[in-house]
Amino acid sequence: MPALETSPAIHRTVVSDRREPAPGISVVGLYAPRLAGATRPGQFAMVVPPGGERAATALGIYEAQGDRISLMLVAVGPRTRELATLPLGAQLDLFGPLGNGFDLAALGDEVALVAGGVGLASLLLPARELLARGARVYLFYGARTAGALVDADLFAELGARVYVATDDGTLGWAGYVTDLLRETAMHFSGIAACGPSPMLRAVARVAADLGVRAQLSLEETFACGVGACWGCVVGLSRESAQAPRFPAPAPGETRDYVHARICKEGPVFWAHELRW
Amino acid sequence: MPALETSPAIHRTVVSDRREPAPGISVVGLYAPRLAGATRPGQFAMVVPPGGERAATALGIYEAQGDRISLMLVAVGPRTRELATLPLGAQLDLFGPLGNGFDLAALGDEVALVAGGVGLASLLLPARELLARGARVYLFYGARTAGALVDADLFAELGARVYVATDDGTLGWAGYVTDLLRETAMHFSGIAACGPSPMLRAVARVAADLGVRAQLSLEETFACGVGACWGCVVGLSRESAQAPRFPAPAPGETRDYVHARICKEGPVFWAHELRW
Amino acid sequence: MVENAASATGPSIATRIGKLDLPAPTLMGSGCYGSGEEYAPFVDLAGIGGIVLKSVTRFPRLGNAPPRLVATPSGLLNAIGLQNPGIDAYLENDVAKFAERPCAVIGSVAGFSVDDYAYVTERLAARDEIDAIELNISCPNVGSEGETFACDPGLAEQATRAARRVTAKTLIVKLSPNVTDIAAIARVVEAAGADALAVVNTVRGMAIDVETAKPRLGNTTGGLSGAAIRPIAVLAVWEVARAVKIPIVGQGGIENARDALEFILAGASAVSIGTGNFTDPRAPQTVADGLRSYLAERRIASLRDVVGKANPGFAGVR
Amino acid sequence: MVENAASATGPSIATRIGKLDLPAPTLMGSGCYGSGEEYAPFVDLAGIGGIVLKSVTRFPRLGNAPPRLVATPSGLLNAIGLQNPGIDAYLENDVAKFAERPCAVIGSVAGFSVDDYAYVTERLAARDEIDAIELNISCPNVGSEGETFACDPGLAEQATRAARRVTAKTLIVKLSPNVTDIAAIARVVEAAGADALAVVNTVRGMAIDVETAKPRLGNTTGGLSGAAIRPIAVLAVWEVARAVKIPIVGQGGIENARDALEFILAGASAVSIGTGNFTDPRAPQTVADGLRSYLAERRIASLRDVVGKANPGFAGVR
Ligand SMILES: Cc1cc2nc3c(=O)[nH]c(=O)nc-3n(C[C@H](O)[C@H](O)[C@H](O)COP(=O)(O)OP(=O)(O)OC[C@H]3O[C@@H](n4cnc5c(N)ncnc54)[C@H](O)[C@@H]3O)c2cc1C
Ligand SMILES: Cc1cc2nc3c(=O)[nH]c(=O)nc-3n(C[C@H](O)[C@H](O)[C@H](O)COP(=O)(O)OP(=O)(O)OC[C@H]3O[C@@H](n4cnc5c(N)ncnc54)[C@H](O)[C@@H]3O)c2cc1C
Ligand SMILES: Cc1cc2nc3c(=O)[nH]c(=O)nc-3n(C[C@H](O)[C@H](O)[C@H](O)COP(=O)(O)O)c2cc1C
Ligand SMILES: Cc1cc2nc3c(=O)[nH]c(=O)nc-3n(C[C@H](O)[C@H](O)[C@H](O)COP(=O)(O)O)c2cc1C
Ligand code: FES
Ligand code: FES
Repeated sequence: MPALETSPAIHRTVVSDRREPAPGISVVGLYAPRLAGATRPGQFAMVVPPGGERAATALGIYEAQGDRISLMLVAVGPRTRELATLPLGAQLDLFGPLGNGFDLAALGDEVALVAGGVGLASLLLPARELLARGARVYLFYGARTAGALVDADLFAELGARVYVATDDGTLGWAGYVTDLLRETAMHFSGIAACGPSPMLRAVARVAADLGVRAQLSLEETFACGVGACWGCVVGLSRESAQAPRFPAPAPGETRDYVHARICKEGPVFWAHELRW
Repeated sequence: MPALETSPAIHRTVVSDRREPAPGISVVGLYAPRLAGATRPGQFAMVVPPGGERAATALGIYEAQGDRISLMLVAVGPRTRELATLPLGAQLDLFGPLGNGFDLAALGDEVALVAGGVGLASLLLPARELLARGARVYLFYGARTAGALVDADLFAELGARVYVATDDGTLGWAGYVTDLLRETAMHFSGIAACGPSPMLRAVARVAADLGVRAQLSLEETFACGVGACWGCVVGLSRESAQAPRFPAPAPGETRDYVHARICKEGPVFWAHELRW
Repeated sequence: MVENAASATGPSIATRIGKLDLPAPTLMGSGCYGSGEEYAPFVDLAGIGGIVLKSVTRFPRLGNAPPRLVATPSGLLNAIGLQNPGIDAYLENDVAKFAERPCAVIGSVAGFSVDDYAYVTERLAARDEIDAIELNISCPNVGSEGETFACDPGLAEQATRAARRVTAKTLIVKLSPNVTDIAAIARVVEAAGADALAVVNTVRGMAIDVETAKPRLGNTTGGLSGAAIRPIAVLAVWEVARAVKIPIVGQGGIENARDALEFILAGASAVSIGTGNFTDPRAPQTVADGLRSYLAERRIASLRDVVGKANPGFAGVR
Repeated sequence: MVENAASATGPSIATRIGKLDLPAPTLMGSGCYGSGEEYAPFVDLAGIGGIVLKSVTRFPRLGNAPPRLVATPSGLLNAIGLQNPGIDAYLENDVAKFAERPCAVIGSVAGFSVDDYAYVTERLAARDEIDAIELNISCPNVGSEGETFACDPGLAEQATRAARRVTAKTLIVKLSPNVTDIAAIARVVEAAGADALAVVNTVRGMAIDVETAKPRLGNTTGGLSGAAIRPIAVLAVWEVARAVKIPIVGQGGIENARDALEFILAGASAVSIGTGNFTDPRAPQTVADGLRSYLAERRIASLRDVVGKANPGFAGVR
């Protein structure tokens, strides 16, 4: 993805609104005027833990409008649980926007967005921008169960066509959203996806089979989020434009890939360039 | 203090109300019917940290009426900060009541209660019970500054005479509450005190000088709170009725004191029996 | 020890440590659980595997001067200093009441010389109320004396051999994480006759009060326990499990079944909960229930089937 | 290195590490701060003492397979595996840009043989952009090879001597906490010519995913850092400070001035912030500001006056 020009900063934000569209899933609205203006589709922020003692948490920037952004999060561990219970008016420091977002121009005009669970968080800004420039957007959205399919209506209202899948068959296609993507056998000019790793691997396979190029927004445990620690890597073809410069392989080195930082070179990569 | 008969249990409580009478000081009301009925003046509870990963927090039981108790706490570290931000309706598990409270019968009918900061938390139930049985109660209440002297009015309304002191002289006596206690030169049949360790040591000195016996509710870092770990000890005269049984000093042992557990043998001790 | 009724249905979480059959793999850590009665109001002792008693020494000890505890990030520093009444008074006044416990009761022996270990072990193990002996050769809170045994292969071997000689009951030797190569110590202790290993005791640490510019603990240094050390303890079990064929009691920061499973998958046949009880006294029950669900969800009949499952180098239990 | 303007008023937090005068005692931990540019949007690099660069090796290294990070209670496990372009490419492409940093720039050298340490140190130290060298003889994430040096007095001595021979610049040797007696290693390294000691690198640990029954890290084991290990690191500094007379760079879980002061009062002349930057990139500023307030409130003129103040056995800095 082309490196973005937005320059990151530390922002002191305030919780302006919050909702819990499904048990365990929260959308936390933050008053964050400078960040809202600077964010590009697919970027993320690092949230400073209010109590210290833990690394900051990487979260996709879900909405960004006016003087407000929002984060969509699942409470899975201590950090996300802490964020999910922040009261209105609480102060929250975060730094961003970070990472290179999606290369929307390269996706063409018939775009499939594929979301797994709260992977949806990174796809709202792309949907909006694609629709604004006149592209057709098809959202393929999978979750465990009907109740966890949050905000699908929001995408529909924007003008996206929404196809849903649930693992337990309680709504839409019964099974994996990637199988649904394959079955529809529609033609896409490009695919953009965000979700858990196994889903993204499946998207990569389907895209290859359909002969479409896909951009995947990867998730991994982050420490710094800014490219300083080399903790969040993924194998990437040496040929990729995103590959970090590694002048010469070590003597005896036969691997044809390098380790690229998801937070810095990504989080969005071309599926066909990943070696994972 | 005589061992109490109340039997401790684990209670699942719910935050029913809360107020912040001064910045950093919270009074958290909990719906806890069984605990409210079982608590005796000077007992404490151990609060299970909602997120795990830390030892439970010892907190005095401030109010206990009907089906509700309350805790008064200063947000000084991670655990108390977490408790201070619990929203209404949040579930909170705690176990108690624990420890031996004050021996109110032994305090007589002219009782000075001495509170340092949120040490006040352990003195409301004693004040109420003393006043109910017709004793006169004088509350000596010290804090850093006027704003931190919370709930003094509550004691006054119950019928206690309230004398306040502030370190910075913004209200009442300018200086330590224990100096105020000494200066009033009143006659007391007994003293009961709770607050930071340096204050309690001063109370012990003043009491000795005035020839009055004092019961001190001690604070220390607790781990188990139930007498299992021997982590919270204080030196106590071997002669004390509260001294844990230690049959024979080790060969060569010359110390005339034992280590008593504050959580189990205490938290209230006779000042003159402490060896600290 | 009273036998627990084994659950007729559902997966088994029973385990075996030396000659000791335990209906649940959950021991309560020495020094953290008193002798059980302190926790009886909060948890059904019949549901736990066993209690490791507070360590006892030859002579009475007043223990270290307070403060003895400091809360640290996700951890707890302690420096109790083996406060105990000494073996004479202990046998006279305390041991009889352990007979009532509805679970295994494991005596813990600490010492300052090889002879201490032999002497106290022999006397304590002779009592019927005691089902097994844990040898605490790794207490970091008594100068460097106690610690030395578990950090020196020669001393660790001697202490183990001395205790082995005087009892036929199950002998668990408790190792220290404060070494470069814990597997080497484990091998020596196995060869010296231990029936099982407790892995690990606390990690040495300290905290300083910046207001007073003094150490926070009366004893200056202490032992770190709790969730903070779990990654260190899991690795210790992982390495020991590759080196010996006797069962391991994994410990260090266990609060729930997931934590316990890290140790079990690394190669522990049982676990011990210490500081976890201070977070929530229901921990023993939470862990046991969680282990049963884990097995049930995966249709695994017995906990034994998952011991060491994550550890390709796991040598297996003899 | 551009000199920082020393504050004309208020207490001084300046310190000296070997031949290096630092306006602030805050170094940024190797491997945690890139080369500074990554953090420049969030903090004024002119306010920090110096950056310790990511360790570089003789040959390029792809590093360990992911995952390389696991969040643990109040801690972080990492197993990066020294990913770096190797000294040739590093000198050619990277080093020149370090000249722009408005603070000290300390190169970090890792190796797998004594000869590696000498070779890489010599080449790196020859560059003007590099103000000092830190010898990473304690990386736990490259099999047991790297770790061995800091856990073996003989190897620690040889590596130090080899590097000492090839440079006159300040040589900081980074010690491992994974030993029984860190003071003994410190003494040997001092005698071998180190100008200062970094105390400590990460503590070995691991975590297991109970869903997959596999280690969470691609490399199986890793190094634990962050607040969880602070008590362990403070004790290491305390013990080393009693054993040597060269300055100590204390590190392990420092997030704020209170944390830093624990190390300084124990005997560290400077501190290093690694994982603390991941919690909040403003940590370097928070620490420096907090140290100034601490001194100001107590009317202490210089940070040097409080180094080792809590440690009665502190040997003093030569
Ligand atoms: C670029 C990027 C963008 C992200 N955007 C979002 C986002 O918009 N919304 C969001 O909710 N998360 C997002 N994540 C993931 C989020 O950062 C992590 O879930 C978070 O760090 C978890 O922190 P924790 O302390 O709560 O849990 P941890 O302590 O890190 O994990 C606790 C436990 O939960 C498990 N776990 C972790 N993540 C998940 C998961 N997703 N589902 C199930 N179990 C899990 C872990 O294995 C562990 O056992 C993003 C991650 C990256 C790298
Ligand atoms: C029997 C008993 C009854 C108690 N009753 C109450 C009560 O009713 N209300 C109440 O607020 N507290 C009470 N305490 C004290 C309370 O248990 C501790 O303050 C609490 O454990 C702090 O936990 P933490 O994790 O928030 O802070 P910690 O992490 O334990 O401490 C954080 C930092 O704050 C400092 N610190 C700790 N306590 C204080 C303090 N009181 N003032 C200033 N700095 C401090 C520590 O030195 C440390 O640096 C009681 C203690 C005992 C033993
Ligand atoms: C307060 C306290 C006292 C302890 N006393 C002893 C002891 O007397 N003997 C012993 O072998 N271990 C003792 N330990 C160590 C524990 O039994 C356990 O091995 C260690 O704390 C690690 O496990 P945990 O994190 O579950 O507590 C003590 C630990 C604590 C926290
Ligand atoms: C992600 C990560 C990478 C690290 N890489 C290196 C390294 O390359 N060389 C080194 O000497 N130390 C390395 N360290 C160790 C740190 O420099 C530091 O000594 C250690 O983490 C303890 O300090 P902390 O708790 O402040 O992070 C690394 C630590 C982390 C967390
Ligand atoms: S998280 Fe540090 S480089 Fe990506
Ligand atoms: S806190 Fe455990 S004995 Fe008091």
